[in-house]
Amino acid sequence: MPTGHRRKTTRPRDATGLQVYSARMPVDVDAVVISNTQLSDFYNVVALAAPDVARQARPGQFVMVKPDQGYDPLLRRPFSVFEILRDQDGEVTGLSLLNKRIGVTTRRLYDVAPGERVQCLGPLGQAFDAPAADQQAWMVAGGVGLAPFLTLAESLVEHSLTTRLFYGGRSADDLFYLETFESLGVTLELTTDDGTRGHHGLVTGPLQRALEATSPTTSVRLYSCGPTPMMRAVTELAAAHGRSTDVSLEQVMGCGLGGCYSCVVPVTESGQPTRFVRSCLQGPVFDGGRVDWNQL
Amino acid sequence: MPTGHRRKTTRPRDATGLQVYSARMPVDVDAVVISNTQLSDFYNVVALAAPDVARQARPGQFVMVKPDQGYDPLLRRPFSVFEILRDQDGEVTGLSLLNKRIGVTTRRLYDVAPGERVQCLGPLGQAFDAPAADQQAWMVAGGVGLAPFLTLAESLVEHSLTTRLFYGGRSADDLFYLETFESLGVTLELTTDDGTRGHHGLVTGPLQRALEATSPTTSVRLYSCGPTPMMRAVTELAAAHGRSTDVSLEQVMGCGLGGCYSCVVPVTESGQPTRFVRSCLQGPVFDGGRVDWNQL
Amino acid sequence: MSDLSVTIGSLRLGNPLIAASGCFGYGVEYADLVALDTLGGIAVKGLFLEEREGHPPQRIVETPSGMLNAIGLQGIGVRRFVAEKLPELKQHGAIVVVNICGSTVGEYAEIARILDDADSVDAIELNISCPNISKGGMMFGCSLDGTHDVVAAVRRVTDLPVMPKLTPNVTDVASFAVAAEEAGADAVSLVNTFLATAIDVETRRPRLSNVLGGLSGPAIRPIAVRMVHECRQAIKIPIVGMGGIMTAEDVLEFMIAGATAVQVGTANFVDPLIWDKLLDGLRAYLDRHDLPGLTSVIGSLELEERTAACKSSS
Amino acid sequence: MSDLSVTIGSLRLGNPLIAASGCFGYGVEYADLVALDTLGGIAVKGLFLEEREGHPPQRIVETPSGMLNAIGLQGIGVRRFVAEKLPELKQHGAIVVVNICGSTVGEYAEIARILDDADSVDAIELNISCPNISKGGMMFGCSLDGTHDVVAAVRRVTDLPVMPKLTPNVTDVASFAVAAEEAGADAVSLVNTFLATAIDVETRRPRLSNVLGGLSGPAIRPIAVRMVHECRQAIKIPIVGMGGIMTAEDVLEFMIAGATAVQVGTANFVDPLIWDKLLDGLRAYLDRHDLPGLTSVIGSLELEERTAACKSSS
Ligand SMILES: Cc1cc2nc3c(=O)[nH]c(=O)nc-3n(C[C@H](O)[C@H](O)[C@H](O)COP(=O)(O)OP(=O)(O)OC[C@H]3O[C@@H](n4cnc5c(N)ncnc54)[C@H](O)[C@@H]3O)c2cc1C
Ligand SMILES: Cc1cc2nc3c(=O)[nH]c(=O)nc-3n(C[C@H](O)[C@H](O)[C@H](O)COP(=O)(O)OP(=O)(O)OC[C@H]3O[C@@H](n4cnc5c(N)ncnc54)[C@H](O)[C@@H]3O)c2cc1C
Ligand SMILES: Cc1cc2nc3c(=O)[nH]c(=O)nc-3n(C[C@H](O)[C@H](O)[C@H](O)COP(=O)(O)O)c2cc1C
Ligand SMILES: Cc1cc2nc3c(=O)[nH]c(=O)nc-3n(C[C@H](O)[C@H](O)[C@H](O)COP(=O)(O)O)c2cc1C
Ligand code: FES
Ligand code: FES
Repeated sequence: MPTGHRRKTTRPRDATGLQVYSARMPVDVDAVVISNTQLSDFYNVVALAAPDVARQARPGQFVMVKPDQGYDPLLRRPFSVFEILRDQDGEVTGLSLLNKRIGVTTRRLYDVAPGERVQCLGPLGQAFDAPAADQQAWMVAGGVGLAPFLTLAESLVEHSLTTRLFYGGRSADDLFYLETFESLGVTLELTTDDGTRGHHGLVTGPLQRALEATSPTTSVRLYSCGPTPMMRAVTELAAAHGRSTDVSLEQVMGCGLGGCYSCVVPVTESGQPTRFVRSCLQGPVFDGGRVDWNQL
Repeated sequence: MPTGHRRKTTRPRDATGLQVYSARMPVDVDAVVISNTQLSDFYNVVALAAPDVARQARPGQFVMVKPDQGYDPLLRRPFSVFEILRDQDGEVTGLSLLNKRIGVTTRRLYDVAPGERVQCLGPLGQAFDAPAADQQAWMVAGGVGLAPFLTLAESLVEHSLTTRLFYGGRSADDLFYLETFESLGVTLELTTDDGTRGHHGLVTGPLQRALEATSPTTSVRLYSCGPTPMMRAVTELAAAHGRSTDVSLEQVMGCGLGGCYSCVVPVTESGQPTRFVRSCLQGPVFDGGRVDWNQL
Repeated sequence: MSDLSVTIGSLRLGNPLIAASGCFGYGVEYADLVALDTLGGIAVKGLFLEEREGHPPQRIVETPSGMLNAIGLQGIGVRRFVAEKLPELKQHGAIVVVNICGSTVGEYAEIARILDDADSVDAIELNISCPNISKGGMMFGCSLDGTHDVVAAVRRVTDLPVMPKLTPNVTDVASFAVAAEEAGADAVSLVNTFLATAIDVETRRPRLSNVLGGLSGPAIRPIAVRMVHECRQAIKIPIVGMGGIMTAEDVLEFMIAGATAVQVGTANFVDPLIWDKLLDGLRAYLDRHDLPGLTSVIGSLELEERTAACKSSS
Repeated sequence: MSDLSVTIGSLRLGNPLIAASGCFGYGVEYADLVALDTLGGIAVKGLFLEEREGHPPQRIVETPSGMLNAIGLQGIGVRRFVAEKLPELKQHGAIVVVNICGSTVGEYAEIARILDDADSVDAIELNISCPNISKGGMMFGCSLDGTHDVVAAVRRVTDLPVMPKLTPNVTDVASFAVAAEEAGADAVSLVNTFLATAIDVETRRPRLSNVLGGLSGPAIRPIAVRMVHECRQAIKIPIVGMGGIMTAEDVLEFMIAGATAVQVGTANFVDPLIWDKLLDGLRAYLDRHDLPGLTSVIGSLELEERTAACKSSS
């Protein structure tokens, strides 16, 4: 059984000797890997038995993960919460990560075997703001940027909002979980760099057409996650149509808790000089219009 | 398939493109773990698919092993070749290690799963000298010091010599492979620290009695491996009865190939001053009478 | 029972574990996760007199068993710290060590005066060793006179325990410890990070926006322990040791080498709940060795001359 | 095709990979395993004039991503080396860099004279930076005058390429590079190991018989790369860089920082068959970046001033 290290030794303990904690406090779990599903040569989904983390997580939040003991690699890595896992009775049993292999830790997670353990701290950071009741919600994902949108889609659909997913990948093999989104009632707009599925080209293509086709009186809220140039383009495109965009930024993070100041994002308020704010505390979700993209 | 990195790029290659190498040259194999048999809370046997190493290994030689990628832990660790593994047809398929969990790497090897890979370089070092045709062979093992003696016993029995194994452990649970040795025709003298099996006390007890009971005209060759104080005691006890002892020393080894000079053993020749000689090249097997035990 | 308390000058710490400066924010960030009063103390993020922007990202790079940082001392300035963070820290019962940095000797003194006036500060750590800023910081820490002058100037304006933090980027760290002691320091802390860099070979650009950064983490521990050992032999005032502490054994290694207390930095990023684990480990050690308290461990390294009888070699 | 050759003064190396001194024995130990003529060169184990016993075990300790060594320069002395090992090395076609160490300036010169007479030595590396011996070694390497004097004395007795090996245990390594250049060195190599120690907390004894040892391995790489970068800006003669090289990318990091060649030490313990892998990695890099040869990589670090528009902080 994964053991959740709870915060604060001074907190009261319940009869079982476990500490009682209030909701929405990050916990650190030595989580057992339930399964590892390799989706392609680069992508996989790792399911972790971390119910205490999963129960608290809201769409857009992240966890800090360390699959290996030892000091090389040393630091944890940030990952979006991809799915909340439940058993037949609907009880939360854990969460999954959508992992893209690009370096040491993501390679390790790509190869992780069921039964192994992954240290998992969370949930952390700010969630996406929910749209207003009368707003449409458009999600714009590039590659592994899909990760935060499955839980977001679920919560949007719960509130029965009109939701669309603009989703771009390298090729047809690089687009995942399409049926899952469709079964939630999400309208898909797919693009691939090589044209093997959906529109040929960048995800901003269909997005632009959709923005142009939508009446300015229809209220739309945009959410974007993917490569930085994509998020910038989405933000600028949306702004040109009078829409604002939540972006989920992928800054390098040393601690995830506000301790190291490594993860800063340059943010501008109207007229104010740029300030560096910590993405792990004030993000990873930012109003794209406030990000000083030239400094990022 | 494990790939054997062969020596010398200038060596000729055979038709398959693999390099041809002569016998008894160490090779480095990224060996697949065939099985991991946990014998107790501290001991296990790891079988490695490293036929190219195994085929060349002689009793007393060792391999340098690294189970983990990454730089922590950094260096390989030395292990005796415990068993040579063969298939039904008698073809060599690999080797096994008798592992005792005492630190980072041995803990990793204790937990290693079949299918994982372990880098394995060998065989290295000097083998035990074979006894003369008319000699009895007595092996004296303490704990994990049993490791080099299974292959030695096999080769002794091949030459149908009278062989005995004096073998001491903490308790009955700490004595392994007894039936294997017995089925080879080895006479066992067991001791345990707690008296739960065999003689109560140290392995030197029965050894002393056996030395006393053996006529000086019977030629006996002793082999010893275990904790340093034990090997010293065996050497001194044997010397008191006019016998010499091969000891297999466990110096810390950085490279196993003579490159680093970390593994030195203080050795004295009669009358000569002590010299530090490299255990990985001139050992790990030494004539116990030549070891300067005070300096070790 | 096992007594983990230690004393640095007039300051008594419940245990020797201090959160290292720059690795625990202003402390308040961790208040929900860690009971701040269970720590020996908290060295808050380095403060200048004024607010500072710091360096643009990328600010950290992971390296083998270590990390480079070039944060550039982004910070809210000492006055906002005193107004906004200090009260909350004290409310949590934290022992607060304020790490300060100046571009001039006068700036150090001015910050120290503000902290002295603030009343609830427990100690001042003088960051004369930050490798990430062009003016101040290591400029003083790499000069014996600079070290002496900063310590002496701060000493004149406050009775708070003053602890200069030494840089490891020098030939003879013990001479700097001596200079600090002579100038009136109550303790020295060491080490700050090692000046280092990393290059992205594909782009042939430095990985850090600031080009150079400071190396911390377990990679540097053996060097840091050596430096504590050297300083222990050179000075009488207490040493606060740090550099790569990850386990209770690492804490003990520094203490046996001569440190009275330690700071834990990078490890807190890897495991923010490390504190209880370290304390448990220290208690277990005292039990195992049948020691009444941690103070008996300080500087207990046994150096025994081993005579080498070997005369020739092979 | 991709040209891996590099030139250090009058010495042309087929590739930039030199086996680091003390990490490859006298080279002959590896002759069965590695084709010695495929290496750029071999820096043999440090030699004094006379045979030396070295320190008693324990001589090495593993540390996070690194290792400490205190071998104490056990060795056969220069004359036996010339008589017993050099012919075999040359027979294998090896480029031989002889690493030498002395207790006095005169001893360095005397060894150099013997090597000069030996005829088949390709270069001399002056170990003025060994942290493991009480006399000589780092004594010279930590003094600008000492560095200058040793180099100048050896320069007078030989025309062989002379390359002092600098210690990282100094405040300003570049000033030592300058001293070496001024004294007539053909190149400098850096870094030797970092003075460090490790303590067994259960026994409270040093883990090394010599108490102090030298830290090598990937742990130190970011510091070593920084030092190469600093020296590149201070001197014109070639730099041979080292410290923690484990992969072709690490080789390139040193070369981009300014090294003309590199040495590989600790990695050879981990993987004695590393050489072909490194060479393959270098060739792949040249192909990937469409470069004709490695020399274009040397010192190619792009330093671009990034302007920080941020004025305040949060
Ligand atoms: C809030 C947040 C959520 C994230 N969610 C996910 C997710 O759900 N799934 C997923 O696969 N990834 C996600 N990421 C990215 C993920 O954290 C990185 O891919 C991971 O840290 C890489 O670790 P590594 O050890 O594999 O790579 P390393 O070996 O550390 O690095 C490999 C290379 O990639 C570069 N690199 C590493 N991290 C980053 C980064 N964040 N930005 C730019 N370059 C980088 C390094 O500089 C290096 O060149 C998220 C990041 C953040 C900040
Ligand atoms: C030729 C030879 C053959 C060996 N054969 C076997 C074998 O068949 N099976 C087996 O289980 N072990 C064998 N050993 C011992 C084995 O190499 C060590 O147990 C192993 O290196 C420990 O690695 P670790 O990473 O687990 O321990 P570490 O984490 O490196 O060390 C743990 C603790 O043990 C100490 N230590 C480590 N190695 C030694 C050593 N060699 N001597 C004394 N103290 C040490 C360390 O100083 C430390 O305190 C052999 C050693 C040699 C030299
Ligand atoms: C991200 C980061 C920021 C740091 N900021 C400061 C600082 O503001 N002031 C200071 O004196 N030291 C600072 N340091 C140095 C640490 O306090 C500590 O001396 C160093 O990291 C070594 O300890 P460690 O290996 O436990 O991290 C910083 C270190 C890191 C990693
Ligand atoms: C076991 C060992 C022995 C060494 N002996 C010498 C030596 O004799 N002379 C020398 O100049 N450097 C010696 N060194 C230093 C190495 O040559 C090299 O400078 C250092 O290890 C850093 O490189 P690395 O990290 O690749 O090992 C030795 C290093 C090790 C690990
Ligand atoms: S990741 Fe450390 S402050 Fe944000
Ligand atoms: S282990 Fe390196 S010389 Fe023996």
